[in-house]
Amino acid sequence: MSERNEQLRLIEALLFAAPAPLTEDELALRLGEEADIASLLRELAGHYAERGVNLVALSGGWTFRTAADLAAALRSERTVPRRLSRAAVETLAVIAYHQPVTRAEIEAIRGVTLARGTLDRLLEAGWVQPKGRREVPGRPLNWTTTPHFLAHFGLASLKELPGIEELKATGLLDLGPAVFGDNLPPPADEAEPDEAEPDETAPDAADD
Amino acid sequence: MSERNEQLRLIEALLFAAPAPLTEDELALRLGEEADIASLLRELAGHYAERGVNLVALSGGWTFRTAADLAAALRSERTVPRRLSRAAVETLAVIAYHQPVTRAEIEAIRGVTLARGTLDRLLEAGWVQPKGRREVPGRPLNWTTTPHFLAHFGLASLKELPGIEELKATGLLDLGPAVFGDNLPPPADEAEPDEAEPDETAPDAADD
Amino acid sequence: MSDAALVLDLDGYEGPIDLLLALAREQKVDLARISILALADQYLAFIAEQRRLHLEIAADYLVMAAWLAYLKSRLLLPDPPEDDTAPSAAELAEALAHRLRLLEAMQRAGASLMALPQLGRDVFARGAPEGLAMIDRPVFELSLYELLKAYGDSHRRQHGQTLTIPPSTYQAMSDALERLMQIVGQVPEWRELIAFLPEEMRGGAMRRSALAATFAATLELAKSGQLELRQDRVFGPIYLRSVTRPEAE
Repeated sequence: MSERNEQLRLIEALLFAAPAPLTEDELALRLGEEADIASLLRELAGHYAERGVNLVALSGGWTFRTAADLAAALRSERTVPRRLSRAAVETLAVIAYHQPVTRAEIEAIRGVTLARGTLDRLLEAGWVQPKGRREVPGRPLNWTTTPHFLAHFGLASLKELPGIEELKATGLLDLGPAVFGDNLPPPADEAEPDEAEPDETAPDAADD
Repeated sequence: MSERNEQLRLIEALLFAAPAPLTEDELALRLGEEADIASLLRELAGHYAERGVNLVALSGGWTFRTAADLAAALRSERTVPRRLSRAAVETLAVIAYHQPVTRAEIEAIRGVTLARGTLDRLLEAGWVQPKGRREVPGRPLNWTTTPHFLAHFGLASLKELPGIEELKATGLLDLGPAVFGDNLPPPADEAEPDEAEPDETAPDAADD
Repeated sequence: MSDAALVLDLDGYEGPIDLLLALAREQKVDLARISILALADQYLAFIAEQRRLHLEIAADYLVMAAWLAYLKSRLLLPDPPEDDTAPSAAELAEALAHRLRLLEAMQRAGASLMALPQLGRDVFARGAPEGLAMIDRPVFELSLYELLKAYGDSHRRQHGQTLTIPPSTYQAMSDALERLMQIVGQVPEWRELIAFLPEEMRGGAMRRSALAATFAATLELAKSGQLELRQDRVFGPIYLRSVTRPEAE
């Protein structure tokens, strides 16, 4: 038991000292193979559950974070970060829930073309990234969220996106012909229109 | 008591998130005048006393620090491959072939004085060691190779080092470009000339 | 019409679909049971009001208005029976409804995302992590060859060595030509050029010289019409054979 206590202390110290989340593998390297890392983390998380600092599992591993309910008290003197535009929030949601998703798909879902600054903001925040190309004519870029996105919003994985199971169950994550059929008007231009990019064309024009 | 508990949680979170130690005055500003900061800090320090992380009072204020007794366990080693300078390799070769050999002898054999760091690097690599002193004026140190040296090069004993005649036979002592010598491996670093080592000076004394 | 409650300005909307969604919310019914017909009416009325107020209307909103007017007429008339492949009016309406649901789902999802505790806004990482010290332990890389080579360099520098340059042997083109002349009429089939190198020059450093000389000689003979040359690919083997029947001039 005393050995387990020492292991707990060491994990606690490692996670406090580490500048980034540590995976169970990284912890196992430090503690030795015989340590039951999962059980130790569970116990430690339990110990911190009600405290002002919590032990949380993120996509990158385990780390300590201040308790979410203290947000208001902690925020008082900190500068409030710039708010995202509605377009940026919607675009982020589309990328997060539909990834991998092309620019044309984002535009089809939102019904407007993407203004130049919108993706830039999300890229600048480090929340989205282009990842490979879709093997369709024009080979448009696929967009996905980043590990930093998960860390920023405190998510262990994409499965933890709010309401994603329900959206899946109700078919609202299926794009299908309803969006890409040529029976609806094309996406409208957003306030600041984009120059047409040759490899990312909007869905075909309506043939009504 | 519940209010005190909330105060404890907030202090804990504030100290955790702060980039520098917080003074009691700074904490009082955050928690309000009615909070008994000193008592709260005492309780929190007590809670963390036996843990892997301690609450400590530094000159500037209060902060969390990993427990001092875990310092060694928090460090970890990482091996980094390094290459030796040409001077060091030659010096090692001279020691290997002429051991026991004094510094002055190494310099005479190589025709250059030994730069300060050269032997240090070989010592750090664990390949050479001083072994006794030469009974001549000045009683200089004798240098030899170590068992680790043999192990590194897969030699059972020093006798397995090829002799001068054998080196000649393999062409390693040949002068000039070995145009027709297809049987040799490519030169290790021809690109880096010997003169690239500025701290090697011409022999200052031709004594031996 | 309840659009009086809406801002009479299209600047507040992220495009026609967003406007439609806002109008649909005005119906205060589940999007699953929305009346697309009523929604089309609302939209058209909204656009008409904009026109009446002489407010600028972006083309996209007008495209949608035209499309909705078309959809409305389709919904009110029976589907033309002759075309089975074109979507029915009900299918068009459902496609639009689905699209509204998709956008609404994403708007809700975006709001849910933003409501999550965010790092640096709501929750904080440790402000001053000590870091995990990593002690670098150097591992020196040196092969026995490098060691011996270094000793050789050092030894040579100190003891020196007489550099003897052996007389270079090479095959002159004239020699190769002479050789080939003797056999030029006796090669009816394609054979590799390599086969015509002097026996003693087929290996080692002389090979290049012999190959070059022999190749140059074959070019000479080909030029004078005594040999044919063939190479199937770049850097591939070179073949030669005799020209059996003399060409008529």
